[in-house]
Amino acid sequence: MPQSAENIKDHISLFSEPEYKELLAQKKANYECRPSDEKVNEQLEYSKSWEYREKNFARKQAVINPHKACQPLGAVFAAAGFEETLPYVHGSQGCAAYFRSHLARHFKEASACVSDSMTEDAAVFGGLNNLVEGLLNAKHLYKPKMIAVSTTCMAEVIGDDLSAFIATAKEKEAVPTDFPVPFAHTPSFVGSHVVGYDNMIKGIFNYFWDREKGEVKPGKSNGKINIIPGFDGYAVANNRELKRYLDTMGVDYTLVGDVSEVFDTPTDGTFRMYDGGTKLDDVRDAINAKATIGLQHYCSDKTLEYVASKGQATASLNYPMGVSGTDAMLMKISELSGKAIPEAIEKERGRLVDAIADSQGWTHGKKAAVFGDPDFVLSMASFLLELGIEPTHCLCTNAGKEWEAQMKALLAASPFGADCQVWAGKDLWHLRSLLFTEPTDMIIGSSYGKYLEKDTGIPLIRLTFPVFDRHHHHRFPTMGYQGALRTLVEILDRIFEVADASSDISYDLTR
Amino acid sequence: MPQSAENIKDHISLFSEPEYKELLAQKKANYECRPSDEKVNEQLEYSKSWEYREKNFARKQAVINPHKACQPLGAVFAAAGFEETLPYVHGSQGCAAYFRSHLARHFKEASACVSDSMTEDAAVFGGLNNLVEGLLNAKHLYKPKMIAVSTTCMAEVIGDDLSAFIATAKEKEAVPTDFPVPFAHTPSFVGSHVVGYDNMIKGIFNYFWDREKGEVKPGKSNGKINIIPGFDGYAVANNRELKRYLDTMGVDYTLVGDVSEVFDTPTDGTFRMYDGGTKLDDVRDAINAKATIGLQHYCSDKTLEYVASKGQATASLNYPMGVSGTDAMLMKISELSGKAIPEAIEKERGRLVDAIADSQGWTHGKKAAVFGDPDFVLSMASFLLELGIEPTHCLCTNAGKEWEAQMKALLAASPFGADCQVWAGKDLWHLRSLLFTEPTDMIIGSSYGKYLEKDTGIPLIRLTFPVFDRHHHHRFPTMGYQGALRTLVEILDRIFEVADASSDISYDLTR
Amino acid sequence: MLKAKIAELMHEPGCATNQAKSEGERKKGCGKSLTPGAAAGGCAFDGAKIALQPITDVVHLVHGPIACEGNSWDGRNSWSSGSDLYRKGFTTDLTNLDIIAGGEKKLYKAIKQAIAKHNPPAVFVYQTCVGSLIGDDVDAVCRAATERLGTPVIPVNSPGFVGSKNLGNRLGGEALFEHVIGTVEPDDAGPCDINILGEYNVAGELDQFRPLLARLGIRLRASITGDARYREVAACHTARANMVLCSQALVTLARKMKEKWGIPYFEGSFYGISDTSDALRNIARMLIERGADPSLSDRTEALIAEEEAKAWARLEPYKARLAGRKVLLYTGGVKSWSVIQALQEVGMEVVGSSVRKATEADKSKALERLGGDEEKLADAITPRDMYAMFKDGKADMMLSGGRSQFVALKARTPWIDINQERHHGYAAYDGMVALVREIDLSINSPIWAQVRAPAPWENS
Amino acid sequence: MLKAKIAELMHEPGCATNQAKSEGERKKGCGKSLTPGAAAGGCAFDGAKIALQPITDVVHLVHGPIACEGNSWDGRNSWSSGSDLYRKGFTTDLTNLDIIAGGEKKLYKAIKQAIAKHNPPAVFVYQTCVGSLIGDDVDAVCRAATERLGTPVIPVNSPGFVGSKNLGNRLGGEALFEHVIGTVEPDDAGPCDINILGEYNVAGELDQFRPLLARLGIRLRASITGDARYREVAACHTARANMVLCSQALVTLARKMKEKWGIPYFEGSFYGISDTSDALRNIARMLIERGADPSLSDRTEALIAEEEAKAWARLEPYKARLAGRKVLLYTGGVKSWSVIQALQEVGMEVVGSSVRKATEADKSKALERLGGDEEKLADAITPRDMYAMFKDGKADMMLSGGRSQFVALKARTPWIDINQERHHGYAAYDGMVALVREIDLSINSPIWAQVRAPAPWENS
Repeated sequence: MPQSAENIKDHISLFSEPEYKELLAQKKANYECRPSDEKVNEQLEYSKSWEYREKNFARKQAVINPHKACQPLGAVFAAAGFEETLPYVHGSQGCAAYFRSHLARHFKEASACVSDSMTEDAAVFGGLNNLVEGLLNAKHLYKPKMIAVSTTCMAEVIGDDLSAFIATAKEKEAVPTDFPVPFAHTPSFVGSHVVGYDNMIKGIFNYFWDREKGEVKPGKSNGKINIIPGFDGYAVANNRELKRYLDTMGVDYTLVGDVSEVFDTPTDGTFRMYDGGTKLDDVRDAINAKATIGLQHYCSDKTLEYVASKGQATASLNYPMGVSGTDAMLMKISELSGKAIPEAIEKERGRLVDAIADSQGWTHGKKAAVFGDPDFVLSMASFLLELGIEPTHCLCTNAGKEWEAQMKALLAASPFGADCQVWAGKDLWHLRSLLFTEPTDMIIGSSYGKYLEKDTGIPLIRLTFPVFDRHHHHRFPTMGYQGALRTLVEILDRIFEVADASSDISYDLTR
Repeated sequence: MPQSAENIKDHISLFSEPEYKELLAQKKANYECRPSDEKVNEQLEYSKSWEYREKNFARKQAVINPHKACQPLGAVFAAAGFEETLPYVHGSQGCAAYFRSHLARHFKEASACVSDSMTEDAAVFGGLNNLVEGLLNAKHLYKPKMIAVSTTCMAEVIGDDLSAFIATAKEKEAVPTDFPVPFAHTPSFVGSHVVGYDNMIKGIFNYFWDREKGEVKPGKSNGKINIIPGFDGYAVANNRELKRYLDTMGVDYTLVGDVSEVFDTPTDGTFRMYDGGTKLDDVRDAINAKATIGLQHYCSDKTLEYVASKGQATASLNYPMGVSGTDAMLMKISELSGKAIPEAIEKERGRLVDAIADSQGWTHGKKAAVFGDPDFVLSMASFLLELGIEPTHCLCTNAGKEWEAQMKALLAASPFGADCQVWAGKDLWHLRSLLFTEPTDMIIGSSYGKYLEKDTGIPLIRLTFPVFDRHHHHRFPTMGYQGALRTLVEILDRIFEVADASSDISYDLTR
Repeated sequence: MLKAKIAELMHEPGCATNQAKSEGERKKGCGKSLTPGAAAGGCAFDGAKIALQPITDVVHLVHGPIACEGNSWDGRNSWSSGSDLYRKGFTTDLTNLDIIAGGEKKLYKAIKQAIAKHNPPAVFVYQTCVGSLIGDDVDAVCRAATERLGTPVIPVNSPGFVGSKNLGNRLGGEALFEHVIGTVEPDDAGPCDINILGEYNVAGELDQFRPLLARLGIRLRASITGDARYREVAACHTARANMVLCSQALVTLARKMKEKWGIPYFEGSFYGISDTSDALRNIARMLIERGADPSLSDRTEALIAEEEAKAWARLEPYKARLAGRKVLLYTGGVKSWSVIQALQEVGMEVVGSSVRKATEADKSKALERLGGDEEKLADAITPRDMYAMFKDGKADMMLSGGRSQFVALKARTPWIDINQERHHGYAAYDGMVALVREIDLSINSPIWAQVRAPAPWENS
Repeated sequence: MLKAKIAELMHEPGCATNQAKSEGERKKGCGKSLTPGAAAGGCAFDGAKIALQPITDVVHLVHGPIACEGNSWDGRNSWSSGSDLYRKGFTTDLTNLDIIAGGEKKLYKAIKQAIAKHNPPAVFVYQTCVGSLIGDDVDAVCRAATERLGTPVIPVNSPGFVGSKNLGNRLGGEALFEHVIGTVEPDDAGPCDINILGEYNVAGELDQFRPLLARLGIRLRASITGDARYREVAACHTARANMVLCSQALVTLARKMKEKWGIPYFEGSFYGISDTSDALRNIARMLIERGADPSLSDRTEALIAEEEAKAWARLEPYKARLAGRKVLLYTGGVKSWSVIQALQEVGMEVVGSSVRKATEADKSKALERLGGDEEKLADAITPRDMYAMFKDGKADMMLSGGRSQFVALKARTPWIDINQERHHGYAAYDGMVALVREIDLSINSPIWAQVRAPAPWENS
C-alpha cells in the first residue's frame, strides 16, 4: 500500500512510489482516450519555436495567464492603509472573497473586506438597497471608523451612482451623517489594480478635502511631506524603511495609506481587528502639507493631479529601488523638505555600491526577464542595468504606451539596454514564447512565474506581488539602498545555486 | 572544438560538451590505472552504511574535514575590531596569509594582517629579532594606532616569550614605549579560533588595565555596559542590530571588538586602511563599566574571569538567536543596566512569534543537522526546537564536555529533543556517516557543508562562518528577533524549494 | 431560463432533507440569502469553476473582465497526474469597448484561437457578471463554435451574481449533464464501473481511495471532476453506480443521471474510518445489485477488515495524545459533518462546526453527529468572536481554510488547513492517519508553549 | 638534510638566469628573504600542498595542528575530472599532548586508518612547522608505513617556516622525484608522450590545451599535477619530453628528470596566442628529435595556423574596445610575464607587473616584455599605494588574486581574478578569448560609471 503509519509520506514524495506510477500510467493508457505521447511531445516542442511565438503574438482575443488584478483589489489594498478602516465592495460577494484570499495568501495575515452581496435582483433594480443594508450591517458588525467603498464590474455595468447611494444611506441612517464613507468607482474592465489604488486614494482625499465639510481651502502649511507609496506587496517592510529614512533626515511626513502595521500584526495575545494605518486626522491635515510625492507613478497619477488642483506641489517617482532610484527619491524629498541627506545614509549608499562592485564578476553579462506592475518593472530594469545585467524582456500586462516609451528611453540610455525588449499589455503566455526563443539566465517577477520556471528551467526570483508560495519575504524591504542590497543577494543566490547545481567539476568552495 | 568565440561557454557548462565527456572517459579508461567503476561504487555504497559509520566513529588518529580554525585566526579577528589596530602574527608568514584569505573570502573585504615571517633560523635562535624588526616595519608601513600580537605554532613550540620580547622591542625603539602592543599566546595546537578570540580580547583588556600604566583600579562607574560579541561571521550586521537594540533601550554601552565597520567599508572614493572599531579610550574606560556581557560563552570565558577579577559584574550568554535566546539577552541587559525593554522591541518579538506560527505547518516535524562553533550550534538548536524542527545531529569539532552537557540539557528540556544526538569533537566526515545512516531534511552550517550537500542530496543552509560561496549574507543579521526572522526565512525557502523541485503533481501556487 | 434552472437547483427533490419538508418550506428552497456588509465566501462563478476546472485536459476560458480569471487563476491545489492545461488561465479580458459593443465576437475568436493553439478535446466557457449583464449569449456562441470548429465548446452559465459558490457547483454539474455526459460511447463498459461525484482531487485525495477500489476490481470510470480527462467524463454514463461525495454540490447531477441512464447513487464520504468502510460497502452493494459478481461483497469485507485493523493500529499511539482535545471545525459543505466523525474516532471533541455553505441535509447530518446539540452548529463567526473562543479556551485548535487561519494563529491556537489549499490528502484510511498525524503535529507542537508565553519580562 | 636540499633548490643550475650569474651572486641564491612585519604570501607548506594536492585520487594527510589543514582545506579551484578524494582534508590534528610526547605513532595510525578506509593508490604526508619542531621523523614513518601497509606513503618534507610558497612548490616536486616518478612501468610508452610540469588545472585550464595535443596525436602522459592520477605520475618517466609551465616551481624536477631519464625539457607558457603556438612548436620539435614522425611538424603548423586565425578573428571585435587600456598585473611567478604578452596582443598597455613570487628568470622575461622598463616591475605594493595608483588613473584595471581585489574595487576599478580562485580558464587559444572577454566585460561594464559617480547630491 502506498502509505504506512510508520512512515507517512507527504504528497511531495508519495506519487513517486512505484504503485502510483503504475496506476497513473495505466489510467493514462486505458482511460483517458488521449492522443499519443509522440503527438503531445510534438505539439509541446512546436510550442517552443519561433514559428509558434509569431502565432502567439498575433493572438488578439484571448488572454492567457494575465499578470494583473482588477481595480477593486487595488482599492481594497489602498483602503486598508487607513486608521480602523473597513474596505467595502459594492457588488458581488465573490469578488470580495477573492480580494481577501489574495491579500491573506501574500501577507499571511487576515484581510478585512466585506461586500454587499448584490444578486440578480440587484442587477435588475439597482444595488441601492444592498448598499444601505450593507453599510448598516458592516458598521454594526465590524465597528470601523471609516468605510471605504469601491465597486465591482456588476455595479458598474448597471451604473450604480455611489455618491447618490451613500447620501441616501446616510439619510436612511444606515450610518451617521458625519461617518466617513469615501468611495471610488473601480470597474474591473478598465485599467488594473494600480488604477484602483489611485482611485481610492483620490477618493479618500476627496472625502476629507471636499465632501466631509464641503470644499476645504489649504491653510497654513504644516511643514509636512505627504508620501503615497502605491500598491506594493513589500509595503510592510518598505514603508518602515521609508520612515527610517525620513526620521534620519528629520523630515516631518504623512505616509498616506500605510499598511505596514495592518499586514504585519504581532502575535502577542491581543486581538486587533484593525492596527496601524494613516490617522484620519492626518489625512484631513494633509491638504496643508508642503508637497505630496507619489512613489509609484502609475499608482498615483490621478491623485497627484487632484492634489495639484489644490495648489500643492507634487512629484512622481517610479518605485525607488536600486542606486539611482533611491538617489532620486532622497533628493526629491530633500528638495521639497529642505532637509539635507545625512552622512549615515550616504554611507549606506557607499556600502551598496561596494557590494555591487564586489559581485560584478558574477552579475555582468547575465540576462534577465522581468514582469510585474509598471513601476516595478521600470525600476527593476533600471537596477539590473546598474548591476550589468541585461533586462532582456520587460513585460507588463497592465501597462500602455506611456510606460513603453518610458522603458525604451531607460534602455536606450544604457549600453546594456541595446538588446532589451519591452512588452506592454502582453501576458505570461507571451513571455513563455519569449523565454523559449530567447532564453535568459533568470526570471524576475511574482509566484505566478513558477510555471514559467518549470516549463523553461530558468530560475525564478520572486520580488513582486503576489508571493503566495514563499513566506515572510515581504517582511524585508526592496526599496532604498538596503532593499537593493537584499534584491542583489536574492539575484546572486540564484546565480550561485545554478552554478552549484550545474557543475560537477567546478563545484568550488569560494565564489 | 569545445569553445567558440560566438558562444564562449563558462566552466559550468563546458564540461558537459560531448567532446569533453569522451576525452575524460578515455582518459579514465586508458591512463588512470584505476579500479573498476563497479569496485569504486561498491566502496562508495559501503561508505554510506551503518557498518562504515561504526568504523568511522572508531577512528581516533586521523581527522577528516575538521570544522574549526586555529587560535590565531580568532585573535586576528578580535584584534581587527579595535580602532586603527593592525593584527600581527608572530610566526610563519604562511599562517598570516591564510588568515587574510579566510577573512577576505568571507567578508568580501580586504583584511589587514601581517606576520614577522619567522624562518628556520628563528626556529633555532628564537624569534626575537623577527619581532623587533617586524614591529618596526609594521608601524612604519601601515601606521596603526595599536599592534595586537598573536602567535603561530612555531613561536609556541620554540617557546618565545611575547611579554619579554615586546619589552625588548620597545627598549630597542622598534615602537615608542607608550605605543599599545597587547599580545596573546595563541598556539594552534590547543583549542580553536574561539579560544584565540577570548585570549586576544583578554590580552587587550590586560594591556590597558594592567600594563599600559601599571595596574589600574576601577574608578567611579561610567554607567556603561561592555558587550563582547564573540567570533561571529555575521558580526557586520549583528553588531549593528545589537546597537539598534541598545540605542532603543537607552543603554549606554561599549561594544568590545566591533568589526561592523571594519569588514563593511563603503565604496565612496575614500581610502580607508582602517575604519571603525572600538575606540582605544573606550577600552581604557571599560574597566569602569557597570558590567560586562559576553554574547558567546565559549568566546569570552577567560576574559570574563579576568573582568570579574577586577570586581566587575559579568554575564555569559550563548549567541542570542531565536525567541528565547534574544529574550535572555534583552533581559540580561535590562537587568544590568536598569533600563526597561520598550514596547517597540516587544512588538518585534510579537511579529517574530507571528511568523513562526504562520509557518508552523511547514516546519513542524522536520529534521535538521547543525554544525559550527559551540555557541552557534547551541543557539541554532534552541531556535530549531522553537520552530518544531528536530535538530537531529548537533556537531561541533571545537567543543568538549561542558558543551556536550549543555547541549544535552537543552535537548532534554524539549519534547522534540528526544531523538537528537550531540557530537562534540567530531568532524564533517563523521557527519557524512550520520547523514547517510540517519538522514535529515536539511543541513545547517557553513560553506564547507556543500560537499555534504552534494554527497547526500540534503540541502545546505549557510548560516555560520565561513560563507565563501555566497555574497553579502553577513550583511544581514542572524541575532535578535529580526535575525531570527531572517533565519526562519532561509530555512523555509529551502523547504519550499525542495517541495517545488521534488513534486511534479503538487507544484502548488500557494504554500 | 437561468432563473428557472436556479430555482430547480435550489429545490432539489433528490435531497433527503427536502423530501421531508412541507410544501411551503420546500418552496423557499435550501438556498440562503447572504447578508450585505458581512464577509462572505465565493460567488457562483467561483463555484462553477471549482467544480469543473479539475478536468485537466481542456481549455477553461473565462468570458469576463481580466480579474475574474486573474483573481481565481490556479488558486486551488487540485492536482493532475497528467495534462496541466487546466492550470493555464484563459480569458477574453472584457474591457470598456466590449461592454459597449458586446463581447460575443471576441469570445468566438478567443475560442477559435484556443483550439488552434492547444488542440484540446473540449473548451469550457464560463459566463461572468459582466458578460451576462451586457447580454452576451454564451450558449449561442458555444453552439456556433461547436458546429463550426468541430470541438465541443461547453457553456457554463453561472455568473457570479446569481448566488453562492454552492449554487455555482450545481450549475457546473448542470453543464456537464447537458453538454458532456453521454457524448462519448466507450467500448469497454464493465459491471464494476463507478463514478465519484464531487471529488476534486485536492492534495491528491483521489489517490487515497482509487487504489482501494482497484484492489476490489472496481474501475473508476470517471471522477467528477478531480484529475479527470474530458473523454472520461463524456463516457461516464455507462457506469453502474454513482457515489456523491460533496452532496450539496452535485446531488442534482446524480439524480438526473439516475433519471436518464438509470444509474443509482448514494451519498457518502471518505473522511474517517467508518465512513470510508461504509462507502466501500455501499459501492459493492450497488454494483452487485446491478449485476456484479456477488463475491465482491466478501472481498470488500475482507479488505475493510484488513485496512481498518491496520489503520486503527496506526492511530493507536495518537489516541492518548488527542483524547478530549477540543476542535472547532470552520469549513463548510460536506466537511461540516463528515470530518466530525473522523475526529471523534480518535477521541477528540468537536466543540463547533460551521455550516455556512452546507445544505439542510448537511446540517442535519452534522447535528446528528454532534449529539443533537444545536448550539454547536455555527454560522459565520466574526474574527472578534472567533478570537474570543480561542482566548477563552473553548477550543484547543481549529480546522479551517486559509483565510481564517490567521485569526487562530493570532490567538496562538494550533490550526490546520482542510480546505482547498491543503497540502496533505485526508481521504480514506491512509488519509485519516495523515489527518490525525497532522493534528497531532500541530496541536502537540512545542511551538505553542513558546508562542503562548508572553515576553518573559512581562512576568517579572 | 632538509637544509641542504633547500640550498640546492634555491641555486637551481637549470635556471637560465642562474647560469648567467657570477659565482658570488649564485651563492646568494634566487630565494629572497621576507620582510618581517609586512604582509606576505603563503609558506612552504602551502606551496607543497598547492603543487601536489591536484593529484586527485590519493589521500593528502597533513601532519600538524588542526589549522594547517583547516585553513588550507580546499581553498583552490583546482578541478578533477574524476575522483574527489583530494578535496577531503585529512590531518593528524596535533594537540598539546602530542607536542610533549611526539606525534609519530599518531601519524602512523592515521596513515593506516586512511588506507583502510579509502584504499587510495598512495598517501601523501605533509610535514608542518610543529611536526618538524617537535622532531617527528616523517620520512621514517612513511618508510615504515610503506613497508608494512603495502601502499606507497610519500613524505613531503616542507614545513612552513623553511621559506616561501615558491620553495614549497619545489619541495613538492622533490618528493615526486624521490618517491613517485619511475615507480610504475607502463606497457604502452609511445614516441609522442609528453609531461606538463607546473600546471594545476585551476578552473580546468588543462582542458584548454589537452584537446589540441590530442589532435596532433600527442599523449599527455602526466600533467604534474593538475587533474593527475597517482599512477600516471608514477609512470611519467617514460615520456619523451617535458614542458615546464610554472618554471619557478618545478624546473628543478625537470632538470633531474633529464639527468636521470634523459627527458629533454623546455620552459613555456600557454597564456596568449603566440606563446601557445610557440609551446606547441617546441613540443613537436622535441618529440621529432626523439624519434616521432617528422610529419608532426607540418601538422603542428597547420593546427597553429588554423587555431590562430580562428582566435584572432574572435579577438578582433574586442581590440578596438581594449586598445590603450592600462592594466596592473598583480600576481606572481609565471603569470608575471606570461600574461603580459597576452594582454599586449589585444593592444592593452601593462603599466606594472608584480614580481613578488617570481624567480630572476621570470623577472627578466617580464622585463623584456615590458620593453626594459624597470619601473614597471613592482614588488609588493601596500594597499594605500595601490589605491593611489587607481585613483590617479595610472591603471584602468587590475588582474590579481582574491586577497587584493577589494583594494581595486574600493577604488572603483575593474578587476578580474587570475589566481587560484578564478572560475574561468585562460589557457591556450580558447582561454585567451575567454580572458579577453572577461576583461572586456569587466572594464567596459556599465557598473563602473555608476560606481564611480559620487552620490548625486554631492554634486549639487
